[in-house]
Amino acid sequence: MAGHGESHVHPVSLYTRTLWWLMALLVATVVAGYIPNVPNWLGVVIALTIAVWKATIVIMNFMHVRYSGKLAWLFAGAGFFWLLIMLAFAFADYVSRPWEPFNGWPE
Amino acid sequence: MSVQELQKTATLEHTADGHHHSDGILGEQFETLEQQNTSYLIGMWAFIVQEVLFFGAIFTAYAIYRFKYVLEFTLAHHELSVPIGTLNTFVLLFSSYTMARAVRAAMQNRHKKQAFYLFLTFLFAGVFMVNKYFEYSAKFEHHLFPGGDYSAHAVVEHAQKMGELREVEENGQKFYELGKTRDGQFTAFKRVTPQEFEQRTRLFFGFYFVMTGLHGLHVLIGMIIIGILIGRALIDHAKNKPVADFMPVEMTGLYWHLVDIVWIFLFPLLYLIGR
Amino acid sequence: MTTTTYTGTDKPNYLNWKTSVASWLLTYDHKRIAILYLVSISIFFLLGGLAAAMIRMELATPKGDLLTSDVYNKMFTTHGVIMIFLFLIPSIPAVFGNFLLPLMIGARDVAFPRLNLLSWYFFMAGAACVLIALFRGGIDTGWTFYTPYSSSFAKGEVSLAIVGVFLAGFASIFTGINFLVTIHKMRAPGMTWFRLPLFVWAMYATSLIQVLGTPVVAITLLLVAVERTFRIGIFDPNLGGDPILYQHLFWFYSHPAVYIMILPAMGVISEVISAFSKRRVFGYHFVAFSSLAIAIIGFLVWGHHMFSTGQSIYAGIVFSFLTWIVAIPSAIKTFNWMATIWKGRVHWDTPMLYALGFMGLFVIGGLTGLHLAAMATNVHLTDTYFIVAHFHYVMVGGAIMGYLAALHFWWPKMTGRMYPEGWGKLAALLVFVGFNLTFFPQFILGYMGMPRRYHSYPEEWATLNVLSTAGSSVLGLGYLLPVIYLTWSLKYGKVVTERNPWGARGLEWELVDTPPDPHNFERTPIVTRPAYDYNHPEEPTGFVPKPRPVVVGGKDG
Amino acid sequence: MWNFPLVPPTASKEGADISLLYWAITLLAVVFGGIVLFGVIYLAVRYRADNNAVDRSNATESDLRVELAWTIIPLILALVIFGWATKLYADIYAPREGYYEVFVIGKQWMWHCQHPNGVRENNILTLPAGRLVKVSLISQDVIHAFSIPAFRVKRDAVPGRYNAMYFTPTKPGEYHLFCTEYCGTKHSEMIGKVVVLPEDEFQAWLEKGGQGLATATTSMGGGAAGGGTLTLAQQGEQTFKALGCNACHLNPNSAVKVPDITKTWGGEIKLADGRTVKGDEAYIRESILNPGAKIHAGYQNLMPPYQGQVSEEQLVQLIAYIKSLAGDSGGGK
Ligand code: HEA
Ligand code: HEA
Ligand code: HEC
Ligand code: CUA
Ligand SMILES: [Cu+2]
Repeated sequence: MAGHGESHVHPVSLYTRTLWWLMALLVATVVAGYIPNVPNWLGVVIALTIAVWKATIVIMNFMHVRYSGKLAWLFAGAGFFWLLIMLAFAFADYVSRPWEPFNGWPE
Repeated sequence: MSVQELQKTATLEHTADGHHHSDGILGEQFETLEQQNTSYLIGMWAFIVQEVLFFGAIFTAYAIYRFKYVLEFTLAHHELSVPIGTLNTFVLLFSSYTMARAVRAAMQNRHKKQAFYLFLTFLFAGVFMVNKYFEYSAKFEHHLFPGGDYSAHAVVEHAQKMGELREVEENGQKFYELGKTRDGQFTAFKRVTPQEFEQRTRLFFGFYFVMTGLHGLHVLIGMIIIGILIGRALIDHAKNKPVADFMPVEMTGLYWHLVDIVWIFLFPLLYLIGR
Repeated sequence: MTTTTYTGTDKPNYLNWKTSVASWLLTYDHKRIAILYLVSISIFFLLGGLAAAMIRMELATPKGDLLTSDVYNKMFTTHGVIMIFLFLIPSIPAVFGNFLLPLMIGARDVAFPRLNLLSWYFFMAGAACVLIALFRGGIDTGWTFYTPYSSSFAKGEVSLAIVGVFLAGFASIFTGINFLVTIHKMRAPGMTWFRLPLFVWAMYATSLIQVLGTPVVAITLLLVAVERTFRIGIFDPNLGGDPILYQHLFWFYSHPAVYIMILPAMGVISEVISAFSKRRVFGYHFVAFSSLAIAIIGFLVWGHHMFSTGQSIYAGIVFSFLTWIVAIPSAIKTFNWMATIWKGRVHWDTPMLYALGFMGLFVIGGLTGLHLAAMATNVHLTDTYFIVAHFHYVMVGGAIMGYLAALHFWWPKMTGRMYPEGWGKLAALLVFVGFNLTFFPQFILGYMGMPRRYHSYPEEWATLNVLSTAGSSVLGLGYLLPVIYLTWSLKYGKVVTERNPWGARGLEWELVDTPPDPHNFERTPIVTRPAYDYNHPEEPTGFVPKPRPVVVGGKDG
Repeated sequence: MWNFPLVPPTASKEGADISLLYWAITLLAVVFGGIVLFGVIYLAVRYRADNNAVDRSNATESDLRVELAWTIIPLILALVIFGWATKLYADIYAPREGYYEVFVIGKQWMWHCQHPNGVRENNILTLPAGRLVKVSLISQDVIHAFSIPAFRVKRDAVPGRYNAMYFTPTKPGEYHLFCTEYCGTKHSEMIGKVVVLPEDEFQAWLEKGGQGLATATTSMGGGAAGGGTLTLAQQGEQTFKALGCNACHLNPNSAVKVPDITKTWGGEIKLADGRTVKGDEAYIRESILNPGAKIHAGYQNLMPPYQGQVSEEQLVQLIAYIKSLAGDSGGGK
């Protein structure tokens, strides 16, 4: 953030490259969704991995976090980190509750 | 730092940005444009943090139910159209790109180019909303909106056709078996009453409408802001303004990318998994 | 004092330089917005207090004779919702945070003045929704809105009240965002992080919670409203949902929210104790970091509200453990405040009385929190009057004592008038005595098992309840007094023209007029000293004002 | 005037343990509260501004050693009590064996209690002294909480699933019973009493079918007991037949291959997906309401779900019956 300021203009190629990546990942995620006989949990893992990947490059390149100061990193990270905390602690209850009727994953 | 040094840097900052003041860009509470711009950026990021947790809470709830009712949700997933979803993702990703280009043009003070890219972004957002409109209407038509006349009928019918649901009757009681047909052989994973099935798919569509609805609202708000920015860019162009404040565009850009990111997660979680 | 004290009623200040109603309602000035908030939350406090008076009156006798049970249920819901969402959460942050933050760090305003005004409008819109919901029959869900009662059973305008809380929540988020950025980016040259007054540190920690926590409760409550309308079933087991999930999401915010209430008060106490002991706060760094520690660890303990719900025992153990850990930073603060008084020059003025009261009462509240943090005792005490006593000790005995300390301490700065000291001391005494009389018996009642949210109770508990009710009228009087004499002082109080009537340290006392100039500082100060530099009385000010940059355009558009 | 209680009666084994912990924490609070309260007053008086007779030299403004001291001492105390409290909690609330089990169903606004031998009581719960009791709780509508202050225990009754609590009443007598989770209009009237009888009187009471004593409606809103001659398990057997479960289960001629439900309770059940679960109340309840949720390995998912067709009361009976098949007449296994 500090130093060379926000008015730093990035080359168009950065954006085009990012766009192509996003498109490629979009295709990948749709295709992955149609692969037959993928166990349900694996499908979720694949889909989420690709989604995280896409989100990361949007944040890094379109939102310029890669080129920004520490503070932007901190804020960008904080939101997702806190979300993880919420997910982790809430799930901690659900998965360790022996009496909770959970159907689990088929196959 | 000594007092003298501090005073020196302070006056330096002051003169360095002197010319900006005449443009009226610098807010009264700020000392320098650099300070103002980074403030706005950090402020926008703080807002984004807020948004992440706002959506995050529903994502958490959704994750827990999707885990709990995986089969029912899977069948309900099938009612969402992947082509429309893919198209919308495509449109939104592309709009993120045009938005980034608009921000770039704004930084270069190329007002016309900026207006052009903003207009493209607006257009894509419009396409997204029109798609959403058709998608929503279809759901309403099939009584898949969890209001008064909700019915899982469409889900059941579809799933039966796909060979993933079987209606069985025993002791005069109807129920559904959820499973898969492979090589003409139906294997049941789970058996539910129609009433349960209705509830759980309804839960799915509840999530679907709440999540996409809130997201759609964000798109709509974004469109309004982008519309205003287009107007401002055109005025700047007409006035031949050499330097304009690019922060509004930059911040709208950040917001728009966030809306995109939310969709990046919604799309697989609602449309894709469970195919 | 070095520079001239050309303050006075003749010189324009932020209060009198414009006087039209529009100049108040459309102001971007952080100081005026603080006053707007002050007036609004004072009204809500009285409303909430009125509901409390009804509660206590009903509980004066064991039988439910004064109010019907429905009306009683609406009363404590009204009381809780108003006190929490419309009074205590905005109280110190929105009033004193707004007023003081820019002054303390040497800025001309907060980073986003327009967002600041918008925040007040959101707050008022939210308050309007809540009040309309109350006038149209009221709601009886408790301030916690537990499902499935709130989502599927409760009648009345629950959804409207939820929308109100939602809007007030966003007001709080906007304040948080504004303060975060203000503290990061608006500090005057030389105002390093470790020269910040501890109130600013406390506000920073508070803002973190506001931004990270509030959106979660906003959306969760919205889901309850959606569920009421469309019967989606997210929280209703009859529709396939899980009511415990609601509690997770609710407390993810609402536990940290109790630190939104106490951290600012702790910040105030650091200021007041230091100013009235004429001594730098002992262990500055520890006090500063303990605020952050409370804010962060405070997010990991929410499950301690759910020990008896059938939450997994393993999750319960983790939550209980972290609850014990989060008590430690509060201990650090308490002992450092004591060490600040040690070898100080203590002045027994009203703000200091409230600060001392805070220490006594907060510690009792906090220590009884430990009974609740221990799982085995929690289960016996949960949902009894022990909880009611615990949280009134921390919220009323802690947070409101801090609020009153702040109100008296900065009153001359805000208004240019001094409150009457004798009345101030009397009110502080009444509040302290009335408070203990009201809420101490509730610990005993709670241990005996008297359930909360009960509008009738067994005979044998009558005496203690009468005591509590009697105490609450003393307490009510204690609160009524400041309302009267502070209002009175606006017209008749001693005029204060000197910048620093308390001889305190801090930019707001040493460099800002009383009442402040619309633009706060004559020139942007340069800070060369740590906060609370009481050790060098021969050097009156540690700040060198630097020339103010030329500014085009005025304030308030 | 001064004749009012300040502490609740302590009438259970667990209650005594919890009281001890309670007073230990209170002692901690009194010590630390005392230090702070008197410390503050002492310091503020001693160092008042106009007192020049005190030594104010060497007034340090920070000291790492004292900071560490007042961080670490409370921390150690905190950890000790955390350990104690957690151990105690786990001992009380983790599943225990060898109990006398009662089922309690909460609904707006009454408590419905069922004994293993079929005796039912409303808003009164009669228990034997000296025996470990397990209360299995569920709600029909909103969340309630079953609280007996004299025993220092409580638990939420949550709709849709069972919660359990354990305690050992020690002293015969009558004690308050409250609903402590806010549940609507008559939350404060959802009260009753727990009657603890000496073991022999309790047996006599049970054999009489719970009559006599429990009919005494109290000012606290007691209700009539009844239920007659059938035990809970026997009622379950009738329900079992009435619902047609015996078409498949316990029927040697069944067309459907079914698991041996006499081995379900307390057993380790291998599921079709490879997991193993314990045959507890939750499993049985789920197996009846939604059998497809967990399929016993080696069997087909052919059992119809009974969701919406059996009431909570019938479920309680069925569970008692299936337990009795495994040789458990309500005391754990
Ligand atoms: C300002 C608000 C505030 C504050 C600051 C606190 C502070 C604390 N609270 Fe409280 N709490 C509430 C407001 C607050 N609480 C409210 C509103 C509820 C009820 C909500 C409802 O259900 O309606 C509640 C309920 C509540 C519960 C749930 C009870 C239940 O419903 O079952 C618990 C359980 O752990 C708890 C614990 C604590 C603890 C451990 C602290 C700690 O942070 C306290 C730390 C302070 C100290 C410990 C004192 C100073 C230290 C010393 C003097 C040194 C000695 C210390 C040690 C040896 C460790 N609180
Ligand atoms: C900031 C928070 C706050 C504050 C300041 C207070 C202040 C008070 N509260 Fe609080 N209270 C809560 C937050 C707060 N409360 C919450 C969150 C709950 C839980 C709600 C729920 O269960 O959902 C609760 C519940 C609660 C209960 C339990 C109700 C129940 O469970 O059935 C009781 C009972 O005594 C009570 C009493 C009081 C009293 C006597 C005051 C006093 O301090 C108030 C004193 C103020 C005044 C009296 C007003 C000013 C004076 C006048 C207008 C003059 C006229 C009045 C007289 C002369 C009497 N409150
Ligand atoms: C149509 C036949 C049929 C009927 C009627 C039926 N069941 Fe079942 N039951 C089964 C089959 C098959 C299984 C094993 C598959 C499974 O685990 O779901 C089973 C499993 C169970 C189990 C789990 C046993 C274990 O060890 O896994 C319980 C408990 C049970 N049934 C109770 C009942 C009760 C109570 C009723 C009546 C209310 C009932 N059943 C009616 C066929 C039936
Ligand atoms: Cu049932 Cu409260
Ligand atoms: Cu808490």
